[in-house]
Amino acid sequence: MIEALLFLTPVWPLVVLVCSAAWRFAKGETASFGFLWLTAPLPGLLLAVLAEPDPAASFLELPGLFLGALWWLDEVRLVFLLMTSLLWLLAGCYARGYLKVSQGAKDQLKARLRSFEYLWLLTLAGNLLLIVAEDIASFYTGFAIMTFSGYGLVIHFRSHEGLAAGRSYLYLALLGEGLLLIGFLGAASQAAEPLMSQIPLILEPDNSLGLPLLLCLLLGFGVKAGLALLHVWLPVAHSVAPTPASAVLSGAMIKAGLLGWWLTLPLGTSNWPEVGQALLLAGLVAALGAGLLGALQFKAKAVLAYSSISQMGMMTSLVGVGLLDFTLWPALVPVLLLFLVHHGLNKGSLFLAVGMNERLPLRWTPLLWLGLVLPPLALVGWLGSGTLNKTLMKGVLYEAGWQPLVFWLTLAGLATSLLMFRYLWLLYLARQQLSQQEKQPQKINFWMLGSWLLLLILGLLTPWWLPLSIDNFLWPDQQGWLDLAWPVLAGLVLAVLAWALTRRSSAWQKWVPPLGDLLVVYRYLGLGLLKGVRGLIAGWDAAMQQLVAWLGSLKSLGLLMDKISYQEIAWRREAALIFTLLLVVLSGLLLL
Amino acid sequence: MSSLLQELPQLLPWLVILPLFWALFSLALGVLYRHWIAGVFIFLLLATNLILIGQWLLLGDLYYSLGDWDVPLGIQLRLDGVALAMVTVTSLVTAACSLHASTYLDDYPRAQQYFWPLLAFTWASLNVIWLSADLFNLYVGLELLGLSAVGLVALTGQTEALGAALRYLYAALLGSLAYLLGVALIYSGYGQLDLPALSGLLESDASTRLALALMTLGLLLKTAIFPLHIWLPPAHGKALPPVSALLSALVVKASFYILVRLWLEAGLQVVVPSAAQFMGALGAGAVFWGGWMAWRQTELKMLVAYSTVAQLGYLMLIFPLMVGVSPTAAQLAWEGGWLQLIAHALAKAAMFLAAGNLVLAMRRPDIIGLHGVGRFLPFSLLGFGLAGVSIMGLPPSGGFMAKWLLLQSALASGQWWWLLVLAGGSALSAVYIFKVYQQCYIEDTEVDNFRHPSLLLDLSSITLALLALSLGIFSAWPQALLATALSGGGV
Amino acid sequence: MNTFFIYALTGGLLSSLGLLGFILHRHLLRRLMAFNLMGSGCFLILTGLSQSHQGVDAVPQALVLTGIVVAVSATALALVLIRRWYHLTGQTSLPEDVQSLEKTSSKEAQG
Amino acid sequence: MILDWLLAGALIGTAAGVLLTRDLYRSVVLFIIFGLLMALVWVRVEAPDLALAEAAIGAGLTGVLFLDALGHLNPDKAAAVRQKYRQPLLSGLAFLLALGVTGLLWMALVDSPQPGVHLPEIVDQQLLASGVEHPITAVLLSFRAYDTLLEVAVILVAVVVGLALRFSQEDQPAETQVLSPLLQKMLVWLLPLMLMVAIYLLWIGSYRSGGAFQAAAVLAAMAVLMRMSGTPIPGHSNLYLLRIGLVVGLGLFLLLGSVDLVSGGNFLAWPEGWEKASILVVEGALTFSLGMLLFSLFEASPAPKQASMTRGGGA
Amino acid sequence: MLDWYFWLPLLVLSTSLVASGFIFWINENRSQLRSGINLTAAVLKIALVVIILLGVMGGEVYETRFALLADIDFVLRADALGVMFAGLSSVLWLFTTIYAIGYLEGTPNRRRFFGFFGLCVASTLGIAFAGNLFTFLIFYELLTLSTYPLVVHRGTAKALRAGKIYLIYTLGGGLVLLMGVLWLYGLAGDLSFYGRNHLDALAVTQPAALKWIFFLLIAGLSVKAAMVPFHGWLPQAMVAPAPVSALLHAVAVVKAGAFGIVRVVYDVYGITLTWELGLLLPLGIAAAVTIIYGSIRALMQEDIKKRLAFSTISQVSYIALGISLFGPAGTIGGLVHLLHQGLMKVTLFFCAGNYAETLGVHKIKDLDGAGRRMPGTSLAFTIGALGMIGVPPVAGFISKWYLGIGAVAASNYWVLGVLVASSLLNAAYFLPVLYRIWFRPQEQPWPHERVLGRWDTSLWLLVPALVTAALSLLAGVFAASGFSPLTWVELITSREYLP
Repeated sequence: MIEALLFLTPVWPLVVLVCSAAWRFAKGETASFGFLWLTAPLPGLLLAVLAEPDPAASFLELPGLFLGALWWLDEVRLVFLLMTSLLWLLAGCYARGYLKVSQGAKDQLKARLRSFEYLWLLTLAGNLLLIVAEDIASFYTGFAIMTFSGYGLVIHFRSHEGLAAGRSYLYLALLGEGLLLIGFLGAASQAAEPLMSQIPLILEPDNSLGLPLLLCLLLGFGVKAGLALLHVWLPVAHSVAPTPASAVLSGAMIKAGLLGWWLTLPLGTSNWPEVGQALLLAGLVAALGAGLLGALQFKAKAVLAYSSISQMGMMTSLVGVGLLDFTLWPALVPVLLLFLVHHGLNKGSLFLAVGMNERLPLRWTPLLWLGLVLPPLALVGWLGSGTLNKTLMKGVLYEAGWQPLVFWLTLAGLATSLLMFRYLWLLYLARQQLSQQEKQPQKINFWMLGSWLLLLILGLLTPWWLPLSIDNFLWPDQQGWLDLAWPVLAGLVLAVLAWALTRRSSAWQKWVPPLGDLLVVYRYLGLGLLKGVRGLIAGWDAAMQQLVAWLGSLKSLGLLMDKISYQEIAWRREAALIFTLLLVVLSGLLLL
Repeated sequence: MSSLLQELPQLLPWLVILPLFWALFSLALGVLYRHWIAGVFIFLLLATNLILIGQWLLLGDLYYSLGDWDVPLGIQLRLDGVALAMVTVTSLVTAACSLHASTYLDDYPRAQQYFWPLLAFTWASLNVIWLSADLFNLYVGLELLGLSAVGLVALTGQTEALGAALRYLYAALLGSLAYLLGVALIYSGYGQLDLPALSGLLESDASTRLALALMTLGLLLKTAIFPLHIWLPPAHGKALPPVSALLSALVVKASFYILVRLWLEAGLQVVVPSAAQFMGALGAGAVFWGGWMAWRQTELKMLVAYSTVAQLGYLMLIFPLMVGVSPTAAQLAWEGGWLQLIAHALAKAAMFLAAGNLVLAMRRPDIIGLHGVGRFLPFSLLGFGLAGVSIMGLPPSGGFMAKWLLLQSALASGQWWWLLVLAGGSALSAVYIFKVYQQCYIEDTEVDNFRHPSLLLDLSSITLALLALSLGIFSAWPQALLATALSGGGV
Repeated sequence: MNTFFIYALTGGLLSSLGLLGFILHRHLLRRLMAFNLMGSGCFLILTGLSQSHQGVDAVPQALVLTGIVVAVSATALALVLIRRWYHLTGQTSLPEDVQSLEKTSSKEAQG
Repeated sequence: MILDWLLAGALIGTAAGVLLTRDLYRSVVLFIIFGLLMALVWVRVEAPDLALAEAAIGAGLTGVLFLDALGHLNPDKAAAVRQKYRQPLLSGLAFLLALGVTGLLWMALVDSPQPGVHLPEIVDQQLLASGVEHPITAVLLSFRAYDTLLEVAVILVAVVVGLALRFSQEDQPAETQVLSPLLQKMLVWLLPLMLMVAIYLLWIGSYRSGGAFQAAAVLAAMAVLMRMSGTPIPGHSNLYLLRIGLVVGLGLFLLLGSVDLVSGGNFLAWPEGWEKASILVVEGALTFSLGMLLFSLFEASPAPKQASMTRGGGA
Repeated sequence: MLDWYFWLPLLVLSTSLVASGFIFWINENRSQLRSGINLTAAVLKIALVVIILLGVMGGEVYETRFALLADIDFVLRADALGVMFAGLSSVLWLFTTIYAIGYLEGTPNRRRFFGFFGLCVASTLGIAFAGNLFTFLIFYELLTLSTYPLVVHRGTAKALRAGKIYLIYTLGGGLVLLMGVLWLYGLAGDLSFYGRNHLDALAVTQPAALKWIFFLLIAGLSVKAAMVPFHGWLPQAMVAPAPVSALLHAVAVVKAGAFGIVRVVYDVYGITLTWELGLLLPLGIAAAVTIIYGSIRALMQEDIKKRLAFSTISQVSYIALGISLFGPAGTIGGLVHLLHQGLMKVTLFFCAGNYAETLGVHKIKDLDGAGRRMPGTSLAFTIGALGMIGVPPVAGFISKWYLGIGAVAASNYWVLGVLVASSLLNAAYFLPVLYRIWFRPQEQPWPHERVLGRWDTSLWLLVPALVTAALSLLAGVFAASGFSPLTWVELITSREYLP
């Protein structure tokens, strides 16, 4: 049973894909996003619910697949699987409403939706595969499928920005894939078996290859996880993708990067002080910097993307801590697990809310706002999962003597609250705009509404249903509430101040870095590199052409030879003379 | 079977008697029954040849004293491995050429009645040369061969052919006289003319060496070795196709055959390495000049004729590769040289026949006319294409095997410069052969304007080409023939 | 130095004289005569030289007899060809000589 | 000795004259003189057979052939395309090379080694077994009969080519007929004489100088004279007869040569005990055939009637 | 007496030989009969190869041997490596034949085309089964000859020029190879591929000569394998009809070169000796340079087939790269790429041909929206392209995986960099194409559209592309299963090359 579910988890979406393609082929154009399509993540979800988080019990060996596949579930994977399949399921339901095809849609649009449907399934399959995969090949396969299919989701609208965003996404994804390939290949060739769990054992400080491989894996997954400097694709991609796709991108797919770290870095086995410090620093820079940058954005989804970077930064810094002190890691595991599920679901619902904000009829505005403010509250730690998460985290860090980090994380809370204010403000503005439009959304789509609400609730209540190895959660004490409160209030003050300062003029806007901040720099560098290579090749070609020209000049030699060949006629005339000459020469040679 | 072969009388003289009778019959009867006569005699000759092969395999080298007079008084016929190989190739090529001519000559009714006697005389004289070991007898054989060949070239009586025949005749005459002068010196000095008997006797005095030089030059002129090749391209290029085939395949080889016998069988003590290198250099010149000129030609048959000039150059490499080198290298060169001769004979005959068919089909002599040939006349082209493979020395063909042996010999004797000649020559030959191939793929018309030659014409060329190719696969057999000849020849 | 050897030497001189004539002359008949002179020289060497060594010898004489007949056959053949060639072209020399003349004249005409 | 030197000098002088004379006709005449001188030389070299042959063939027949050819080459037309003279540099080179060849030949002649085999002795020893008494005939028709066989074939080839080039052409060369009354009168008693001489030469060949070739040359000369004078030759216009005549010499030679072979003996070994007879028969056939051949070399253009017959047969 | 062990390798060869003989014989217009002969022969050949394969797996030896010259034998012998190449050739022959039947429908000179096509395959199989260097050389040259008519098939000036260039390169390469073989024979005699360590003694006495010979051999082979700087013929040869490109690029010519390199390194010199002589590193560097150079060039091409051609240049050198890695993993990587690249590249060329035939599209920029018009073809193309990039689970990934592992095992870390750089470059030149096919709307009419049936295009053209695409996908997905190329290659490696 478990084995069957394990097998179906990544395979079922593919089955659905093949079935719907075959169906479409047989029947011609039919409605998309059918029920079968919705069931794609269900085996995963079922598995996460039913299975024991124990590799010895829940595993599946497929010796013929790839290079000998081994899939299993441990505690961490189970949590990831649960969160991921849940998010995909609800986002799928949402998409069914969000991307509903109208009857008279153009062929072009239909085709786009069809490709969205297929790519969604592919991305999902990859995402699920990488979670359950224990052997490296399966993992890499899942990761690659997810990454490349994700591109199609990003550029779904084919808008100019969308395509540009897709390019950034793809370039960085390719960079990440390349780095991962090096890391995996290096690790696989050294490990006893090509299994994910073997990789951390390789990455010992004693191993001369340890550091390069570690860096490759760290950076390779870092692209996905939005590590500072490699994060540039996130804001652009999220802001242009269709809302449900943004939700899974931000909620599930970037978590795959985190999972990668989790599985491959020597967390809990060895210390890498320099790398750990760098990672810690990078995480904090991301957590704070993304907040500042995000607060300056004009698109709600961009704000959310920066928020994701910021939140991932916090998690990154915790991973950094794990690398600095491996004894601390067991305590950090539940913290991170809770954090990522909490963030994943809440971020998902925040994204979905953007869509609701566009599509919900005006009369539903109160409900909307109720739903709109709850996840931000959770994120800043004032509510439900957020509160428990932050308390847990700080508690662990305090105990381990990482007070400075706690401070910085609290400061990151300030950034988060700034982002959330900005988000809400932008949604408010959008809603205002909507109310002034002539064409108002009239109907309410219950697929969208239902899935959003469900996600909202599940997100807020994460600690209560998530199977973690924590017996009871501590609520914050008074000091704790105070620590939670002041960043938000400070953020509020800053937000109001900013609003007051900027309401008169929009001059500040031109000082805002463009979406994706460093992307511009990268693009510039990339173009320069391309130009250099082109120049090099052009030079080579020119040299070759010169060579050809030189060879062409040899043709005159050929003409000369031609002239000589005409001489054969004269030669015929002197045959007897030549004969005699040769006779004398040969006699001379023989006689000498 | 073997006892039967042993009991059969020696058939050597029949190789000469039969074609002479053929010549007389066809001369006496004119055009009457010409095909029947040809068929009967070709059959008889082939049968004789076959039996001789069996006898040779069983008994080894065969000797035959004509008129029961022993050397030095009489003349002895000798059939060793090389001679047997030559006789066999002659039978095959001439038979195929006859087959070709029997149809081709329908266009030349007036030439017909004199073609067959001349062909028979050519065959007879070739066999005379292969079998003879007597220097003066070889002279008579060469004259007979030369005059019949000239006659064949001039047969159509057209201006170009006539000019070519005249030039050919004058070259042949000069060559014969030089050869005869050498014979005179040898006879005066040694009192006998038998090559095997002379082989132990020849001394390194000025008279002998000059005699050798004179004979060599005479034979080189007749073999058309660069730069004395100038008579060959017109003679071979302008003659009728079966005649060209015969001339290129066999006639020029006859004088070369004598040359090799002279140098490497009788005169090995007399010749010096520098002279051998000189011969090789002439060969190299032939390879490059012939290849170059072949490339520059616009007429198909002239191209093939120049190709003969080039290919003859390879044969000359046998001298530097056998004089003053290790026995291994000499053995390889010996086998390689003869194999090249055989392969070229088969392939070139096929090529000339095919070229003749193509020219017949195109109704024009130049290469441009080949456009569309690949589509409408695949069979006429096939013979040319297959023969080209051997001429280029590409595997699997006799030409390749021969070049391989020569290359190995060059390597084993440390004379790397001949490697370059062989390699460069192969490249050059590919250039001119593919120049022809290439034209066949161009199609400027959808209409088949060609005259379609009879299947018999195509078949005779294809058969020879296939033989040249299969020589590459079964080259171990001729190699066995040639190898024993060397050990028997006393090198 | 006996009588035979004198004629052998004469034969040598005749041969090279004939060769010179063969080289220098263009006219086909003259070249043919030069060839015959050369042949005579050759026969003289064969008979004279061998007889100077071992007295009168039937074998070289027989060989020369054969040689003479062969030479006259060749000469006759050449004459047939020459006559035919002359009949067709009006030339009395080998084609390339004529060609070269034509070529130079046509070149001059163009120039 | 002095006579020899003088003769040699004359020979060289005539040869030089042949080559250097401007006038072609004079050159041919000098060439005939050269042939006669050669005949003298052969006498001095103690080769009477050769002297006879040279006189008949070398000087006689060849000379006639040249004269005949000369008559066909219209001198006016030939002069129209005078050959370009060669560059002096090349001529100089030619002289130098000829000089070099002379030097080389000189060296070779002087340096020629003494033979280890004395063939004349062997010939003498085996003369009896050959069946004839004259050594040259023995060499020609017994010891080296193979050479002779092929030699006949050579003449045949030359004739065949001649026939091919004449018969096969539509444009026949003009008939040559020198109608001279004097010649015709002379022929009346010259011809029987020549015939007798020929038969005598043939007969004598087995003992002394003379033989088939010489006899054939006389026969051929006879025919040439008849042809030139316009006297009809019996059978001349019959093409098949001509063919048979051409073929019969070589054919008989081959057949008789093969008799022993077929009966288990050797090719060209004359039947045991019939050696002389065989040789005589072959010589006789050869004389007839060779005469015809040599004549055909001179003149092989029959009446147009036969030419059309040939064409008819070929079609 | 019928001795199967003797005749079987020859029989495999002669199936296509006889078929091509028949095809040359029968009339141009009898296309049905011709197709029948072709397909029968192809299927028969596969069956025979399967028989041999099973036998070889069971340890049987099939050998055809007779003497060519006194000391040189003609040897055809089916060993595991040869059977691998033979299997690839025969399978792809079948598909290419099917494809070609559809592709050349109604064009002139089909008799010539299919005749030489058969010859070409026969010589490829000869290369696969060649049991010594001499036999190899024979078939290597024969391949040149039999492919030339295919390259110039169209008979246009461009085709003829390409043919000329092709000849200059391949015949020149053949000559160099000949020199190498000759020298080696001069030193060591008849070199069968089945002896072991026969050059070791020579390596002590004449190491320099061995190095030179190696250089000559590899240089000669790398012309066909299109390694830089001997690659110039390949892009030119793109004027040939698509099935020819598919065959040339995927199987016959380039693979023959690569296969020859494998033979030289493993079976003539022996990997250990090659390593000891220090020859592996130069080979690896040459391969690496080719990989990078080919990819960069491919990036600059506008023409689909040209881009694919440069891609081939780059990809085939993976094989050489794998061989240059001293160790079993590298070997596996190189060898398995021989198969994988064959499948994937043949797919790509089929698709390129389909686009050209059906839509008249030759340039990449005209491909916009092709995915909607021709979904099947485009799907196949996508699989092939992703495989080339090395995206799992397509077969190309498996090759890269083993190459990478081999690189680390041999401590040639720079190879990893080459691999990744090449993958990125591959992505850079393939992904834009995919993007255009799938994500760009069609903006202008197709240059020259033909409607061929209710599917994308004629089924003769579509099915082979789909099947080979599926095969390359399956070869990756089920790499570790019993019937995959990888398993066979591992068997070869374990049997013969494990140092």
